[in-house]
Order: sequence, then structure tokens, then C-alpha cells
Amino acid sequence: MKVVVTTEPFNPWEQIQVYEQQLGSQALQWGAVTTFVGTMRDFNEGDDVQAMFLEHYSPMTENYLQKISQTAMQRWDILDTLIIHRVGEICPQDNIVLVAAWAAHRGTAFEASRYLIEELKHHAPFWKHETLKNGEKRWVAANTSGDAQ
Amino acid sequence: MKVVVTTEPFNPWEQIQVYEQQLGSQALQWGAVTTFVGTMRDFNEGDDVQAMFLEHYSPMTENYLQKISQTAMQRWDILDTLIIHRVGEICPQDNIVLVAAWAAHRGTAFEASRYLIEELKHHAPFWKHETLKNGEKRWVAANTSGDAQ
Amino acid sequence: MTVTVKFFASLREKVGIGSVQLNVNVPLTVAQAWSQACDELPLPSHVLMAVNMEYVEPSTVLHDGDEVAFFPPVTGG
Amino acid sequence: MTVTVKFFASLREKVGIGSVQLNVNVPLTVAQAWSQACDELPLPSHVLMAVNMEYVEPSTVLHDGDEVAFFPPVTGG
Repeated sequence: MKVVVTTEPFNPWEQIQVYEQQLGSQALQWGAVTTFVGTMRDFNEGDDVQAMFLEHYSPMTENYLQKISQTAMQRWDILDTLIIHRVGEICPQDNIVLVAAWAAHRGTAFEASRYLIEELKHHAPFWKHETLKNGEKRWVAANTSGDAQ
Repeated sequence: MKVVVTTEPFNPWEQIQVYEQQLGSQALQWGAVTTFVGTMRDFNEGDDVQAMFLEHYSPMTENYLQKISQTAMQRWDILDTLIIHRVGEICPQDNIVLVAAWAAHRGTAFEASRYLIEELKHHAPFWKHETLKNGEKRWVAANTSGDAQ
Repeated sequence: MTVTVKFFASLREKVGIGSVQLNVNVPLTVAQAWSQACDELPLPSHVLMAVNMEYVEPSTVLHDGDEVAFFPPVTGG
Repeated sequence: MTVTVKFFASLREKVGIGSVQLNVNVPLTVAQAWSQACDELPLPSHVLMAVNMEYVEPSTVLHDGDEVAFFPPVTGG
């Protein structure tokens, strides 16, 4: 179980491989990995976005992500979880968040990773501050629902 | 949209990066990627498994995976999908399947990737033939349900 | 007309045939193709079947040149 | 007793304070800490609050040394 909140750009696919290598022989026990990666788009609510600052409340944010990881491990038969979240100055196309869940069964892996990203989106103290291409700056008001569109 | 059925070992995390690079400027349009990776464990139904042969019915298998990819693109607001499936001789810890869905919204990405793996598991013509550590060989009878455990 | 009948995985081992060609003069359903190819062995209820690589029912009627496939429940992924 | 009150994101800009210390002699709820720190500005209904980095309700009673935080709906991920 690992939680990282970082100002550095990260490559989620490389981070998954690094983490899996650390897990070593446990690799023979999982049969399913589900991941979610959120990236920054260059538009939001109809406007062109140039840059973003992601504020957070440390260490409440890290504590909260640890707490939901533990809850996921208790609620489902999960072997491991990994959450990485970017903060600070962010550019379009940068990766913002990675959530991964390792399990013996695919249903468990899907439900746990879905749970982690929904809890993170709705309760982890992060706030997005956008700079639009026209120079305007604004706080993103709220996260959208996780329903399929 | 891409479907690959291959006898060669593959690294799903590298394949995702290669595919994303090919998508190029489309990268600014998606905000969410959900992936599922299935790996071979060294046990099944209480027995130690040494190796596996994955048989398939070409090109019905490839056709079927193309068909469900198209259905996912029509049913949800998906930007792209990638399915890679291994066949032939497989060793424990090898990656068997990768499913990935790119979308603007996380709910869409989750539902589409879940749909793809469930359809693949229940209808794509693949058959697993296990060699146990005790030398016995057997066909896997059926896939388990995708419910969380 | 001529149809090709294929068997996969455990079903291929059970019937002892990988592929066989049937030459018939009358219209033939998928279920009848099974009977002809398998010496009247009953068609197991869990067997899946495809014609020209699309899933079909036992009552589907075959045409000249069709490829019929019979196989057990799938176990990929 | 002394409590630290913090404000984040758009709420910090709205109240014009990042962090302030309150020194009080009487028991204080989270809602009362807001009023003292914000010159009786009404507590907006959508504001979230935490004490010592755990989510709480406005009626939660504070203790000496507590850190209270007020912030708008979160937008991470």
C-alpha cells in the first residue's frame, strides 16, 4: 500500500512497473490489476485552459488517501493499492492522478479502484485553480459525478 | 481502436505508452484512462500450475474483439480502446490480457473497460489448457463471474 | 453442398476430430452437421457453435462453403 | 485556550486570511471559531471543515491546540 502526493511530473505506467517489481514474489498471487489515470485536458467548461495550480492540505490529504486505501483493503480481498497524485503547477496533458488495485479477481480489482477514485474525487482536500488562455484565473467549482456519460 | 492477439510475451504498461504516443494530439482530449491487466497465477482451483497453453479460433477471436470494441465506442463516449491478448505457451506471472479505454470522463472509461473484459471473458473464443506441477494436464472448465469477492 | 466442421479445445479431444468436410445433398442445420460429423453423438447442452465465425443457434441452416465450429465454454482473459 | 484556524483555496481568497490564531477563555465550537475568525460572516452552507485533519460538523467542540480548517468543495483527481 502506497500513497504519494508530489509536485514532480510522473509517468503512471512506469510507476506501476516500479511498484510491481518491489512487490516481487507476491506477483504470483494476483491475477488482476485495474488502474485509473486522470490527465489534464486543455479545455474545461467550454474554455481553453493554459495551466493549472493544484492546491492541497498537507498532511490531511495524504492521511485521507491512506485511510481510503486501508478501507479498500479491509472491504475487498485486495492484495495491494497504489495512489499517486500531482500537486502544484500542472500543464495540459500532464498526469494528475493514478489509482491502482491488485487482486486475485477482476470484480474486486474494479470495485476497489472505482471506490478509491470516487472517494478521492469527492473528499480528498485538493483544489484546482485554472489559468485560461485569455489570462483569466478561476477556481474549479466542483468535481463532476462519476456516472457514465 | 486496436486489437492484438499474439504468441509473444508483452508488457502492458509499455504497450499503453506506445499506443498513447501514436494517438498524439488526441491526448489533450481525454481526461481518463482505465485499464485492466490479467496475469497468470501459479495456482488454480487449489492446484499448483506450471504452464498453460491458450488456444484460440483465429480469426473469430480477433473479429469478436473488434466487434466489442466497436460496440463500446458506440455505446459510450469513448475516445479509443486497446485490447491485447496472449495465446500459445504461457508461464506463471506472464501477462495474459490488457484492456484499456480512453474517455473524457471516468465513469465512461470504467464502464467501457469493464464491458470489454466481461464480454471477452464470456464470449471470445479462447480456451486455457493447464499443465499442473504434478504433471497432470487439464482444460479449465469455465471462467468465474466478474462479481467482487 | 460442402461444409467444413471444426472442433476446438476439450471438444476436439472428446470427438477425436479437429476438422472434417461434409458433402451433403439436402439442406442441413448446425445440429444436423454435428450429428453427421460425430456419428450421432448427442450434442452436449453447454456446447457453443458458430457459422463463418459468428455465434449461431443449433437450428441455423447451413449453406455451401460454410465453416461450422463447435467449442466448449470459453476461458480467456 | 488557543486554536489555529486555516482557510484554503477560494475560501482563503474570500475571507482574506490563510491562517489565524484564536485565544479564547470559553468552550468554542467549529461554527463559533468561523464567526470569530471571519468577523461574523455567515458560514456558507457548502463549506467543508476539519479539526486536526479529520472531517467534522459545525457543532464539534474544540480543544486547546486544535487546528481547524475551512475549505470549499474539493476538486482533485
